[in-house]
Amino acid sequence: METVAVEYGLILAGTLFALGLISVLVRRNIIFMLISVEIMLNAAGLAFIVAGARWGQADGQVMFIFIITMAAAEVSVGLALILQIYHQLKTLDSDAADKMKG
Amino acid sequence: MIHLLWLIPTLPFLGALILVLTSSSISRRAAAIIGCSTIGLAALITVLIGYEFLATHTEAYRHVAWNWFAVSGLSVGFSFHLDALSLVFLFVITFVGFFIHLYSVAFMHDDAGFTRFFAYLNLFVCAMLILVLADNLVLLYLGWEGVGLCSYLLIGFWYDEEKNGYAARKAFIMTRVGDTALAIGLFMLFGVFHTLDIQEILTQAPKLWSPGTQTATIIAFLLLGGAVGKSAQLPLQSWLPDAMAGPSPVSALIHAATMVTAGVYLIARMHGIYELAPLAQLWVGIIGAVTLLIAGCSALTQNDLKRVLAYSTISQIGYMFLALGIGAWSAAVFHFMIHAFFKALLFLGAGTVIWALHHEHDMFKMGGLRKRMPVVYWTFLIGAGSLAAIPLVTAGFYSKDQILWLAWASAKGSPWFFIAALTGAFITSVYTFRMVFVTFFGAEKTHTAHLPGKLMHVALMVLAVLSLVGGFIELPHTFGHVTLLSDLLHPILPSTVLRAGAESSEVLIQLIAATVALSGVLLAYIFYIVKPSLADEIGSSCFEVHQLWYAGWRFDALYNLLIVRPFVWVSTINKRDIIDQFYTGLVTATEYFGKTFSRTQTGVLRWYIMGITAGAVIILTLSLFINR
Amino acid sequence: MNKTDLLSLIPLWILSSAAILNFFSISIRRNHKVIFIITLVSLLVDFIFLTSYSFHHQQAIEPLLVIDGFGVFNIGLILLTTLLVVMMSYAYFEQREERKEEYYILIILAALGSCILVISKHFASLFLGLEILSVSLYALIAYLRKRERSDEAGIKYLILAAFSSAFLLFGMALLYAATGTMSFQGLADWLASNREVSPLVWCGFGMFTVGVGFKLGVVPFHMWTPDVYEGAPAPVTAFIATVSKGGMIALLVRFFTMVQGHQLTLLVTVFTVLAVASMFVGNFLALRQSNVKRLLAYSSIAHVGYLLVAFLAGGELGTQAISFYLVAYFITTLGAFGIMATLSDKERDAEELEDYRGLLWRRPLTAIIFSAMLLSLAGIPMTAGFIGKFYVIAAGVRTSHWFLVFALAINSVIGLYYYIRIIAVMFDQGQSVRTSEALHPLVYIMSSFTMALLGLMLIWLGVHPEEMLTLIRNTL
Amino acid sequence: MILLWMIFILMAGGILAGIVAAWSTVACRVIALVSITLDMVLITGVWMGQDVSTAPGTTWIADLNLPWIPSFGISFHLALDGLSLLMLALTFFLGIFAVLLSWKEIQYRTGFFHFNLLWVLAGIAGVFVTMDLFLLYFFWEVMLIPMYFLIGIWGHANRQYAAYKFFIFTQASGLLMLLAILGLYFVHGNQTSVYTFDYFSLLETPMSPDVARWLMLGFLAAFLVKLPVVPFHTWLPDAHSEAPTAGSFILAGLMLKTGAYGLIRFALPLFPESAVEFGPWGMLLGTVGIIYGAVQAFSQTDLKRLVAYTSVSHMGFVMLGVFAFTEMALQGVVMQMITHAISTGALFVLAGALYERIHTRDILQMGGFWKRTPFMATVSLIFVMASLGLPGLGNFIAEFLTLMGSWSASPVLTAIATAGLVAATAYSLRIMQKIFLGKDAHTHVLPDLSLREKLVLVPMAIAIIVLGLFPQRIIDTAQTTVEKSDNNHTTTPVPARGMLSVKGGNHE
Repeated sequence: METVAVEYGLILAGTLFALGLISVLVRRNIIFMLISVEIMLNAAGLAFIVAGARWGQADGQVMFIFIITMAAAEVSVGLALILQIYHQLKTLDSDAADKMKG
Repeated sequence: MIHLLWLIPTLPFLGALILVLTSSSISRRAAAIIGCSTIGLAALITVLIGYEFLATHTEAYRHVAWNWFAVSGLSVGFSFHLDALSLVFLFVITFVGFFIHLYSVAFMHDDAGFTRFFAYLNLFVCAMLILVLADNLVLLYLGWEGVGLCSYLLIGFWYDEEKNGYAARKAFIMTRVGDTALAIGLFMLFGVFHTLDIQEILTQAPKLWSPGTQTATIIAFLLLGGAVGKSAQLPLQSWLPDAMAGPSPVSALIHAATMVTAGVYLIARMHGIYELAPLAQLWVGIIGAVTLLIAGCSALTQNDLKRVLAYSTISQIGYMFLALGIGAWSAAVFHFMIHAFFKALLFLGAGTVIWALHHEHDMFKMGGLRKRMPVVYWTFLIGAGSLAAIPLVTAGFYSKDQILWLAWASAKGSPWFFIAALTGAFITSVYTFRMVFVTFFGAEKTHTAHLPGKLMHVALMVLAVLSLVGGFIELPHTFGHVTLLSDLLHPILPSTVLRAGAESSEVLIQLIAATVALSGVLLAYIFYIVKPSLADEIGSSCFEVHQLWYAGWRFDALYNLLIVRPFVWVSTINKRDIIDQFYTGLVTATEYFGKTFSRTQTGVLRWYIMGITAGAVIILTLSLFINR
Repeated sequence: MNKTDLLSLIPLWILSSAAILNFFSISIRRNHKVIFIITLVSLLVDFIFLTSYSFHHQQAIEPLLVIDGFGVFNIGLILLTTLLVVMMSYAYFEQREERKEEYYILIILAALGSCILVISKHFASLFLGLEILSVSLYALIAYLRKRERSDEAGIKYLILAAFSSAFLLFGMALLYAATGTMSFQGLADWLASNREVSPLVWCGFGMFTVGVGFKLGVVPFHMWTPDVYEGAPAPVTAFIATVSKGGMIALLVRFFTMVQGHQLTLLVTVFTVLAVASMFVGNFLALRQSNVKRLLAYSSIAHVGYLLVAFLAGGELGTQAISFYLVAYFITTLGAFGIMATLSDKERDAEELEDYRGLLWRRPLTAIIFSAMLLSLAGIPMTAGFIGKFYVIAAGVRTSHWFLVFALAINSVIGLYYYIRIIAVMFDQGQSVRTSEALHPLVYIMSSFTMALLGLMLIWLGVHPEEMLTLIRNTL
Repeated sequence: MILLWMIFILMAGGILAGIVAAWSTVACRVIALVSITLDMVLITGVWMGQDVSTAPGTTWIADLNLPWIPSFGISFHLALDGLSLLMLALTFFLGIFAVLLSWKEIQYRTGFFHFNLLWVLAGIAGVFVTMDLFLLYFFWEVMLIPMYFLIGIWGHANRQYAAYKFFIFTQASGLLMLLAILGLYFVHGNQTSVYTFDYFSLLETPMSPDVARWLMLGFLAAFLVKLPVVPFHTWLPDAHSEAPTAGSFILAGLMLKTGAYGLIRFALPLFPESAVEFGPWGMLLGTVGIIYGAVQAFSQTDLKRLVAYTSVSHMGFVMLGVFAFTEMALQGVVMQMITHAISTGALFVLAGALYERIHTRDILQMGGFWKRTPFMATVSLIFVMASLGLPGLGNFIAEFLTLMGSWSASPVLTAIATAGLVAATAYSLRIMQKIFLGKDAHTHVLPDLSLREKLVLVPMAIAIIVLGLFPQRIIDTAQTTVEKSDNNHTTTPVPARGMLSVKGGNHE
């Protein structure tokens, strides 16, 4: 079947990555930051898929599965922590969590 | 007997040692006995050795106590060298020293630091003896500095007075300036001869150098520098008048009779070098001539009895330098000896007077003492006469006359020298008798507290006798023609070369000298007995000059301006060490960085992300430009 | 994957099974002691088993892992370190009412992750190890969840770590896309064969570096370090400072040596910049810091900088230097944080400088060991730290990286200032009043035993490093 | 073996003293005293036993070489020759007094104090005998830490600052030396493929002038800072003035000497050519130091600070002499190391004694003490005179030899340096004047020296006088070493470098 040229794939992934990155930077709500990070991770995953497709190897997909798993684990821990934070700060504004500085 | 030479410096040293160690426990009486007896013994031994020396016509005797140190070619022994020159000095030092010790017993009798005083005095004598006995220049330097130390200690003996301390420091530092020159001289000598043994150097110098060699001249000048410092000659003379802050015996022994003539000794010792450095020798003469004049002028204007004597000392040493300058070696030594006698006498006399009028120094507050203390008066008169060179009777006449005559007649002499010396002689007799008249004649102005006792009288009288008869060991050949001293010294010090056809004029010169001296006395008589007002008129008429002379030609002011003030200024301005500021600057810079960076640690999560992103961007841009 | 492969992986098996064992025992009955014992024993057994490996045994589990001397050495190091951390943890957590038991599972897993990291020779295994490590660290950092700072540290670390691993992954992906291989060796071959390299690869390397740099905590990816160090419980901090960073460095070394990173101008330049920046920034930040934990965090940044000097020097000497430095640094850091742990109480860790005022006169032994640790960090003779620094400088001088070496020298002078500042405080007269409440004496005995042990090791390595040197030689 | 023992005794003694102090401070002091005295006995035994001067071939009296870290070519190599012997003797001689000095002054943390004291001495002794460059650096640092504590814990008001300053200065310079050592190590290694830190094998390492120059500068950094040479001297006044008496005593007496020793033993022999090349500048630095130190000393009002600056001035002579490359100058330097240690050390003791009595170091608040403390005054007089270089006292021999030796190398600088003696007179007399002379307008209770203080000062006074009158024994002992390190250089003085070295004593 017809495959897309690698470059396009990578460019797409890159764009996705950039989007994620930017939104991490601009968002203040911790949950959204978490989500944006996930987007970046998935962008990486996509890149792997594309690469794998280019060389016709399964490794790309394998990596992608790894990434998903890891992301899941991360999010679970993350959400738990976020609960704690909310519990203490009564807000999800990441800037509020700046007790430690200097 | 002669092998006991080492005892001569050792005895006083032991005396000093004992006195220092037992200073707290020992009684005055014991201290006095120790102090005097050691010197007395030294004097005794000197006599015996001297007798043997003359009897056996010994050239020289060398005694090595131990080898001091020996490093790569320079081997210095703690060794003594006795020859006629050092013998003469030995005599003067031990004898004058002894009598001054005797005198001090009475003079210092109720002073708190009695023991300390004798300790210092003994130490001084020891150092002085080492100085004149040293057979190498390093040992000589040891004695040289040693006497400096003692003079410092003794000038500042009454240390509660701030100004005494100042005078002491001034003396030490100014002489040290000279010493530095001397030290450098030693370095150069070693560089040339690879030894510092005096005899060695004197024997080798003529082989190595033709007269007028540059190195020789430089070295001669450096040695001269040392001599100038110790002997208070131009330009380092200004410490001596202040040195009078010390007790009178000290002024007598150190700052008149012995230490200050160390410079004369040094030059006489190293005459071989000066023979090879005519320029330097000429300058010795010039310095002497100028010094004797300016010091004389200052002496004319002083009111403080001891300061008059101090300036006169400077000027008399000026005569000795003049003599050395014109190659009249033995004449210089002769005058040194006589000067030691009468100047010690004068100082002791002055001391007695001051002591009697409870430490009144100003002679215009004295007067009329002739009756109160006849012995002092007569002895003082003798001393004064000798200083003023009253013809025929006094020893001073013969010694000074010899210099005058040679200043005219010797090959290296010149009319200028002669004129200077003659003027000097005139001034001398004026200020001398000014002093005598003001102090002893006229009405009594201050009540005398206590009169001198036996001890003092003995010392005074002995010295008086010496300064009368001392002259007869050397008489001009116009009458008597005795040449004991010059014969004695001849093997060491070459006799003076006379200008051709000068002999004839000797009598004439002597007559001139005599008349000048007497006219000086006469002038003083007119001014201070007949019409005292006259002196003040002249004094006030040329006030500036008077002030200038009174302030010793303002040398102190000059040095303050040129050296002392800048030095102190620099060191105080930089007390907190400018270099340190640099390092503190570094520290502040570092701390500043610390502050700035710690401001970046905001604790805000997004800021951290920002940081990472920035880093990433930088790296990525790098990665686009660098390939492989 | 054949039998021998399985056998040679036994150390990892033991670790994972230990984790599972703990898991079950907790579900049966919560008992701190038991869990503690299990963990201790398993780690010990593991280490003993590891000693049976000869350093020359070279066993590749294609395509992911390789077990060689270097790997074995580092695994051993990790195991021992974990062991010591666990030992000091008991007393620390005994004081605190939180549910302590899971802690040990997490720490074992973290160790496991680090172990995988050091023996991986493939992006996949690298990724696996890294994430096992990180994910358990998130939990560990925020373990004392009653403490606000713990959570804050936890969330910060989580977000940033995920963020950076995104970079890492993307970088890998790019490299993979460009070269078609994910094993280091493959990468090396590809680089060797292709003279002309597309920017894609460079971008890949760049992003890869970002990920790695974050874990190492080098400037400018360092900002998490102080906060996490401060927020995390003292033993965990010790663990991060040692195992997690150490594992990453070991990996980096392997990666670099395999792909001959020293030929790649880009990497060399980047790492040079990172090294110098880390040294200076780290030390400057530490200068005026009054919180000892943060101070040590900053100093750790600087120390990574020093390590990078040896790393850039490369060659055998460089690698040896790194290994030795790691050993020394591990000991020192463990000691420092261990002491901090023993001094801490329920409310907060003993992290303020004031807590240490006059310590020498209150608890001489502790104070002396702590000073020894600090002097070692400062690189003063008679401590392991000195030999380490000496080794690093030697490596630098050998390959005449004068610039880096001088930077190092200057920085260790700056560093000196804040290390001796702590010591000065400890030797000061002023008495501070903090005392932790009484515990079971055994606890004290054990913790002080641990400390004494570390102290002795420190001095021993400092005075007689010969054995350790030969050991390291053999691993390469 | 005996060398190892000497160091070991000190270290062990230190630890023991530290422990014992928990029960009895007196015992601790006694232990410290005994262990140092023991060393003193040992070294004197060696000295008397072996007549160094008569064994020209065999420079090395004792030699101990144990492998330490073979994989780096590091060995525990100690050796003793004339110079080291003198230095060791000095170390222990002063060490004994250091303990005596602290007897009353140190009442606080006595054990730890003596631990540090003995370890400083151990470090210093180590530096004086080590023949392995790694070991050198090792001991170099070992002597710093305890010193840091001595200043930082038992010092005066501003002790922390002083301690930091001292520590960081010495550390920074030490690191430079470490770099140089490593550089030399690899240069030698690459040349001969023998990687070793051994002093004797590193001698005559072939290397390009450029390399040699840089490496030597590395070594110089450490030694010049330690000496100290202007402009690296600014740590000294602070350290001296803030340290406790024993601290300043050790610092001035011994620690500065390690710098001088390092120059003679390492910097010169390892890099002969570049050393000669550096010679004129070295002499210049020395001269500057002499003058600068003297001028600075004159204006100080803090007695200890004043004495500290005099040390700067005196160490200038060391610098001058070392880089004159003449046997005589070098002998002078060795002499200077010893005599300065004694005279300046004694002055610090006096400063300490005064501080104990009147609780100030400000000389403006003193004056006229002679009446009440004649003994102290007399002793001080001796040492003050020593420090202005009065003949008959040890320092004169030192300075005289140094200057006379330097003359041939550079008359101009030597002349300037000699003029420094005048400045020395100025500040020395100022000390006397401000403290003991002048009006006594004070009401302190001011007892004269106690027996213990006499026990310290009288031997030192005797020593300085004996050194002044019978220095030959010292000179002979140092002879072989001096000759050796002199032969390393062209015995002809430094090649002319501008006005810095006009050939002297040129006679046609």
